[in-house]
Amino acid sequence: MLRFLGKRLLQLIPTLLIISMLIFIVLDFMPGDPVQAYLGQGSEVSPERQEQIREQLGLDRPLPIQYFNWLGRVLTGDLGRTNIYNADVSEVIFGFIWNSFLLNIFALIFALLIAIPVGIKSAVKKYGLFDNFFTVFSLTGVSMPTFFFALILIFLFARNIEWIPLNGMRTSIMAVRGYDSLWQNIVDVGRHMLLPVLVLTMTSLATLTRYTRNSVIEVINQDYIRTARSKGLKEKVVIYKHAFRNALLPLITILGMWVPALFGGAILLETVFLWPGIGRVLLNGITSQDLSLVMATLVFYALLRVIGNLLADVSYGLADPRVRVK
Amino acid sequence: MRDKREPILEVKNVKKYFPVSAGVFKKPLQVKAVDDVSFTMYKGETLGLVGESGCGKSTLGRTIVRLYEPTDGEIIFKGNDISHLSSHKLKYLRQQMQLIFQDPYSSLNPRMNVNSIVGEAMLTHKMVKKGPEYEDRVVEIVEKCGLAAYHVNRYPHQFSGGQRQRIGVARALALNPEFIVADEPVSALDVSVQSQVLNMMNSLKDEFGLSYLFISHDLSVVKHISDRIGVMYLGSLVELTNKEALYEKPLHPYTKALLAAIPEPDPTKIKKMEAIKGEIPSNINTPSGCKFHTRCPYMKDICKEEVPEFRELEEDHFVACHFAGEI
Amino acid sequence: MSEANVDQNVNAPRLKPEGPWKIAWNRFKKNKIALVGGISFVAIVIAVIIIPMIYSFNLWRDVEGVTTGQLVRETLNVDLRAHGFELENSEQPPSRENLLGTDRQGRDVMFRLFYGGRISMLVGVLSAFLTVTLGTLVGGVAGYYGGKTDGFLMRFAEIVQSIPFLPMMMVISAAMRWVPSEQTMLVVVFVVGILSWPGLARVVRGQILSLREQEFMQATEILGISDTSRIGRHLLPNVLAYIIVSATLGMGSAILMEAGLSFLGLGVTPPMPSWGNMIQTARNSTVFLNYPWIWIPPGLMIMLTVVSVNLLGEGLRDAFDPKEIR
Amino acid sequence: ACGTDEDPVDEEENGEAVEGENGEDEDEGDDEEEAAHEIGGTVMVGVTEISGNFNPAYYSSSYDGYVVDLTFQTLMNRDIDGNWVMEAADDWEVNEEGDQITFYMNEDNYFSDGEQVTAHDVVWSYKLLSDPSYTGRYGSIADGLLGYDEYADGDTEDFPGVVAEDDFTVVFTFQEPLRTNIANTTFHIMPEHYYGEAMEYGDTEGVTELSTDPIGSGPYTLGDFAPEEYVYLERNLDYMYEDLFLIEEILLEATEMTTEMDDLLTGTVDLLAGQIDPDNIRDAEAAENINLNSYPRSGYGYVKTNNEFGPTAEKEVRQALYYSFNLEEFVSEYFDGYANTQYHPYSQESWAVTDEWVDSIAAYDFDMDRAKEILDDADWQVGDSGYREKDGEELELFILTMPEHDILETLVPMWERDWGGELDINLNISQQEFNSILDTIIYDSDANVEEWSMFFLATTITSYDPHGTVEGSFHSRNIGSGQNNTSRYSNPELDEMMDDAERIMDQEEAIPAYQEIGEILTEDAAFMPVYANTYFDFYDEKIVDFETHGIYNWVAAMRHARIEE
Amino acid sequence: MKEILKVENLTTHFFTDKGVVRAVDGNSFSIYEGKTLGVVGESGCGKSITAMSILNLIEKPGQIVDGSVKFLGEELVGTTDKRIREIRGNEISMIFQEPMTSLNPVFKVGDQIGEALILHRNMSKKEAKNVGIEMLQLVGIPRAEKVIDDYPHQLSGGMRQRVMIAMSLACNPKLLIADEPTTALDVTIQAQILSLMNRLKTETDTAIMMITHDLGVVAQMADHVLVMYSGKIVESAPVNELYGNPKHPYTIGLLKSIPRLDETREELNTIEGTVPSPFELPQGCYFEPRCDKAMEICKHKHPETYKINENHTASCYLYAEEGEE
Ligand SMILES: Nc1ncnc2c1ncn2[C@@H]1O[C@H](COP(=O)(O)OP(=O)(O)OP(=O)(O)O)[C@@H](O)[C@H]1O
Ligand SMILES: Nc1ncnc2c1ncn2[C@@H]1O[C@H](COP(=O)(O)OP(=O)(O)OP(=O)(O)O)[C@@H](O)[C@H]1O
Ligand SMILES: [Mg+2]
Ligand SMILES: [Mg+2]
Repeated sequence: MLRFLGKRLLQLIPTLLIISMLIFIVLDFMPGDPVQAYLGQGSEVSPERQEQIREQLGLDRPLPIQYFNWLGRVLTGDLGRTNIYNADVSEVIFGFIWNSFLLNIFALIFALLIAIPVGIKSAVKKYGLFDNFFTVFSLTGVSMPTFFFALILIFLFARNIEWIPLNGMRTSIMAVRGYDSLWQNIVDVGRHMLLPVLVLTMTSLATLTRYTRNSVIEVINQDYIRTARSKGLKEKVVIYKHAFRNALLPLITILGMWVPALFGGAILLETVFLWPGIGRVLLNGITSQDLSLVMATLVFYALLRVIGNLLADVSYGLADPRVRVK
Repeated sequence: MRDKREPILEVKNVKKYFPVSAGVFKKPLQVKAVDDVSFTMYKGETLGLVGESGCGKSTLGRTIVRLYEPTDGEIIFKGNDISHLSSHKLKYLRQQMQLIFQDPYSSLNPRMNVNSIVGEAMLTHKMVKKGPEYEDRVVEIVEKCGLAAYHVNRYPHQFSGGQRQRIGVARALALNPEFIVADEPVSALDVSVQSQVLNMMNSLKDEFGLSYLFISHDLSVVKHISDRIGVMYLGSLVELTNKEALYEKPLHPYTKALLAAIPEPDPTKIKKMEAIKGEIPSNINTPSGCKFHTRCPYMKDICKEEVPEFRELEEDHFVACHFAGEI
Repeated sequence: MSEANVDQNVNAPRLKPEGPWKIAWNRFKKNKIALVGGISFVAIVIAVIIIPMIYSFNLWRDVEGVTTGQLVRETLNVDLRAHGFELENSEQPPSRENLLGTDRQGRDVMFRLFYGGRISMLVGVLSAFLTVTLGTLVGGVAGYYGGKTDGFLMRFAEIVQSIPFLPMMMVISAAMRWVPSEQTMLVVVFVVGILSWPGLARVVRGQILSLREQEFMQATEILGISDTSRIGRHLLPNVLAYIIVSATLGMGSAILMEAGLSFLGLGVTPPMPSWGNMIQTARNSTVFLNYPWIWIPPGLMIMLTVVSVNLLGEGLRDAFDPKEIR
Repeated sequence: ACGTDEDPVDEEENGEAVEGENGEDEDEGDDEEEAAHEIGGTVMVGVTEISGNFNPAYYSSSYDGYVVDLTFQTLMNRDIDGNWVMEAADDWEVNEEGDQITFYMNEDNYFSDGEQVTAHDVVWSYKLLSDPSYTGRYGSIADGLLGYDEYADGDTEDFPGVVAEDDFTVVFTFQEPLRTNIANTTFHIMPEHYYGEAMEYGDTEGVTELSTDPIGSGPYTLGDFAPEEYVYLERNLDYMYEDLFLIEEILLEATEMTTEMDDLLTGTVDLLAGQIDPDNIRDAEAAENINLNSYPRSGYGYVKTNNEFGPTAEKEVRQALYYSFNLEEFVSEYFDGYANTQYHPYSQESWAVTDEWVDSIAAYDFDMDRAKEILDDADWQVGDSGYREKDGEELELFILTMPEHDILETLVPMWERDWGGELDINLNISQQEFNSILDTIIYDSDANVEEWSMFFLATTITSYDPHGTVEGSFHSRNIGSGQNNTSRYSNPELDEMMDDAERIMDQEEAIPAYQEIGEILTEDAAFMPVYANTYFDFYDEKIVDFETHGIYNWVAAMRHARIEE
Repeated sequence: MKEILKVENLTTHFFTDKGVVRAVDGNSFSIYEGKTLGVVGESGCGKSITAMSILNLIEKPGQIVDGSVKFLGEELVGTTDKRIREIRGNEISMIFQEPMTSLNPVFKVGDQIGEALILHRNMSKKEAKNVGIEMLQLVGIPRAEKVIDDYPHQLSGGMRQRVMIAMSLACNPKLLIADEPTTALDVTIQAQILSLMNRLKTETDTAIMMITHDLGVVAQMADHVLVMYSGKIVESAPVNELYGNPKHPYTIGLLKSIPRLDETREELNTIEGTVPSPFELPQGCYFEPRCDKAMEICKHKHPETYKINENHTASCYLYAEEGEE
């Protein structure tokens, strides 16, 4: 097991290297002058001074050198400094990641809690009313741009229901003055999470239900399900024990790719709902050309994806004795 | 009588190993699918090849038609060594040697009609030009194989398993080959259809002067169709002789076991059935010495150490067993 | 001769020689839901082509001294400016003249909706095309040649797949901002294309690998059939179904992606309308709350289109199900 | 919507600005009068960005600027009428030659960490700006000081430009006696003991990192900060003026454009500054508990032409374009009347701008016939191509525009209608991202001279002194890559006039000089200001005594604002 | 002889998009204690569906539309789910054709064997495991204590089929339905499994329903044989009689068409044509189009089942006079 993990982790290195290199190259194509971006729009800094700054920031070197400098720093744990937040990139990223996690974890939990039973039920009663309803539901779900859904919700709730905040993560003034109790804190954040989590859950739900359904259907036709039935097991046991354990396997793989995708998809929602998450950091970084920030954020997303896949592989290995790793 | 027979194919010490990866840092292992097989086939005969699943029958057949390049050894077809022909020269060989496949479902391209399936190769080899002559030729072959002329415009899914197998035979025959490897052509068919195909193959053999290498795991079928029969075990040929001798006087203990295991369709002859214990060992780490020693009821010490020679014990009766004839 | 014909016909049972494509089509025709998807998709395509033309025709018809030739030319070649730019007529609610009202520049929303539809659909089609081309090429080469080529290409595909999708799209789009507005559409196409191909490449490769295992592919080798014919006549037609399905479904997701990017201001940029950037106008509280006719219709159109495309795709997938034509 | 001229709010604001009185004593008098008020209340301000660089020497976004302005002090400040009022300084004087300014600082002034504010802190702050390793954007504040070049190049650690004569007396010495020097003495005072800790001569890296815990002597201290969410400022109890900045808590909250009006109307925020959207304005006006401040923008949207290359190098062409540019239509339709046209380069709040002058200068009122006539006279005739030609050259304009720009989306069709359709000019409109436009016209302008004819941008002017506005944009020494004379306007006569005008120490005396400069630029059609729109601050009626204008923003207005529940 | 199972007029249809498939078409037969009933027939003739109908394992779109299945006198068709579950795996158990896919890959062999024991015999997990080991030993698996903790993929096909048998025998069923238990196995392994089943039959007195398409296997194993064609039983006879004196033309053709070890024939007899598609069944006797003894009546009306003698029946008009029923 450890060796397997070690090997997989080793394999991640070239992937991450190449991805970071690609990102670096792409960022170099960004129009505009990074020094100007660094100084901020409309600054009146003399050209000579700008050259000095360029030198100080190492931007005068050829691209490969810049990349290796960056890499060298990253390896020592220094992700550089961001200009817009004027802080260490790592600090900024870690500050925001948790907010994104908060949103995504809840969405994921809710989505799974709903998707799995619904998916199973749809699969068992294939083409029934229930199944058809959720087929239409998930079809609409995957066809609806998340941000549009979010906007529609805001549109409906704006000025109508007061206790549902339209954006932000908490009531600032309460946060500033300190919550009376943890409970109050939770309620406040919970209220703010209502809409974004709803949107995220709905969109993930659509896909996950479909996946669960299809993978259960696939499994239900297997011979060993017939075997289980012929033993006299209750249908519930057949489905939830025998079928679901097997249907879980493809689901694990999907989740490994899904979680990172969820994070990526949440960028749009974080923008619409003003959720202080990593996606907004990225967007801010892009608009203000804060290269080290963008670079680090992207690498974070890539890492998430790669680790997601790794975790999927590992849990797949744990769940499926056929590929079980020792 | 032996000298009158004209050899068409000689297989000399052919080996076919497949590398299988064992892990990144480990030495790659080898599947010894075919391990040192030698025999000769004569013109106009049908040589049956039997053995249990995974013993290398298909691999041997495919190596002979040069779908695989042998790892070692020689394949001499009509006096020419074809074991390492370049792909260009192989094209010429293709006209003379053909293969019939086991699975009537996956062996036909579902998106082509019979006309193309049967005729395509004739065009590739420029045997005919597209036109009426070509159409006629396809119809002719198809009819020979027991299908009707109106079948040529149909697609494989519109046929039953037996009919599909006929299409497969027609495809092979279209190139007018002399030698055909039939890799379990009837295993996937129902009994009532199986006999149809076997009969057809037999009659075509006479009509076209074909030689068959007929692979099967069903001893009854092999016995029916073959002149001589080879028995394979774990990549090697353990016994080879004409069918009468094989059934009446098998020399190798494995052959005996095999014969004993066949349930005969005759309730008056109830067999004891359990002839040998155990299962075929892995063909990656093959047993030392005689490969059959792990299951052989007559096993002696020498069997563990020494590989028995594949020798002609009696006229036309080859066997690889230290104690052949004694047991 | 005629006798022979008659004879054959008598012998020939009812079974007509139906090719696999024909079968797929018959199956598709029977699938009501898919048919609805297909029809509504075609209707949308026709609408986005025709409706702007009607506008153009109406506009030019009233112009004095327009010759018939000119009228036809201008009708066919819709000019983005044909929407009637009337400042004094801005932000009008839906009315008889402007069925969906006007936007801030006094342009007819309906016209822009369908003209923008052209862009969005085109983005979808072209991205799907690019994705499919790349995916098929890479997957095909990897699957067909196998060995080192396969290893290398699949590793590469894996890396591209590990690239965080939306974030990277955002960055690339941002990096390509120097492209003039009329062509930003192509940027989106490019970005979606170069990031989405690995999924298809893997499928195509898997298909080809499994096809190569199929005995009919080995038969072609035994028959000495040339490489080109093996690929063109035996392999491709058998993966084509997957490719068509994946192109269809890919189109749906490309439309969604265009919308997302444009919403963030990183996709198609105004004045060139697209459904995405039309929704973006909702990021102004006036438009959002007071002029919903500007931003809700494009959202609905996206949904309608993507639902249609997905229905179509799923219908095609079922229709092409190889189990049926074996 | 109604015409600009009739807008009553506008008139009033302008009037006040002119009527304002001078003198520092005034302020104190006011304060005494209002001393009855107590510190208290909370204001929640909606902003669209909260990033978190609160270091006066390094921040770059205007939102960070709010926090810096509220947490740091300067030696002196402008009041709403543009007059100097004392902050950290008690008094100041300028020497005879006009190249030296001395400040006498208040001796009872403390930073929020309890340390005293001294002259050394001021000196240190300027040394930071002048340090060879300084990478911030405020270097130009110090670059007129004596010895700046040597110090900034790392030649010497001696900086005679700013010296602490004793603990509470600081002397600024400038290279030249210029009127504009005074404005450069008002950089935020940063505590040396805090920021200086992290710095050595030639190594300012440590200072850049001190950005989220600002320590200053301003009226507020940073209470809490959550990036992308809010900044919370609390009244600094040690702030030297107890009777100013009476609002106890200021909370800057992130808002999203989609919902900011909703936030205001539901009371999630109390103040939205700098609004321009006519619909929002109507909504706010209709709301019961919302008050509005409105004022003309200090700054304008403008079109600049390439005065060095192409047809626009020709004055007649520029004038013709100007005459055929229907500014009135645009302003009244696009801004629903919440904007003005303007035919001079200055801020409407600048002291150089007087009503009589504005009325007197030439206006390019829309006149298509006139435009055609000018072109005809200048020999630009409609040729075979259907476009105007001269000497075989087509009258072709390469216009740089930006995507997603509401205003351009309205302007471009107008140009196409009037310049393209009526004047028969071949318009080549290309869209580029904001940054690439800046590349073309500023950062890499020398290489791109021949790539463009005109572009549209907007500017905000934060200074009462008109000099910076015209010098940067029209002095020929500022032509070149990275420089601000983007229209590449070169007029030696005008250069000289500007240099002379900067040396006039007295504002009143300088007025005619700048008015003349403005007139020349307008006559030359050196560029085309398009609109100067009206800005609105929407705020909850609980905020009283809240007065703002173009240069005196809501932050400055906090000085006198109070909460009345 | 005790009649364990009595099946009468069992009819199972599949209602598909293309039409109704009469997978089992009104069949009747009985199974007796300690005896083996062999069921032969070509692919798709309804052998498996018959078996599954007995245990009510038919799923949509299939449905038992008629007939009765009496297990020790108790009607199983239409009984409650609960009751049928009590019978499944307990009193009637089943082995399937594909040992490779019939075991759940994610559970240990022991757990899968034990499941039925825990369910039907109320054993604890530990007891179930011990019984499991015993059962594995019974079916001749060496090192049963170890194998009990293996996953199916760690076993070879023959071993898996043994596990399946162990599993089905765990609760001591009165009837064991074996649906082609050896088709996927090699001859030598098949021989092992068949002899195992024979041994178990004699040891436990279990009745066996042995489904196969291999006439050899039936001959070796069965006491009584049913021959099925296109969903119908066409002939039913004791094994010796069937092989010695086949009556139905299909049975006759079938027996003649198989190559045999003990005789050499130049040419095999064939039954021309192919099995009719379930959607285009002939109006009369389903075998009529392939039958060389077909009469006019065969085209129009499906034959009744005619008695040849006490235990031997055939559905063919050739025997219409001989028997009545
Ligand atoms: N391409 C290959 N790569 C690796 N191993 C292979 C390959 N082809 C065959 N083998 C292995 O070689 C051995 C012999 O296979 P082969 O297909 O020749 O057996 P067979 O006798 O035809 O069996 P069957 O009766 O199942 O068709 C098997 O163990 C198989 O796993
Ligand atoms: N789920 C289903 N839907 C439709 N038809 C079905 C279904 N399952 C079985 N059938 C049909 O029922 C008939 C009998 O099938 P069954 O599985 O009993 O055949 P079998 O005799 O067991 O064949 P084999 O020897 O191939 O196992 C076949 O014609 C088959 O097509
Ligand atoms: Mg084989
Ligand atoms: Mg079956």
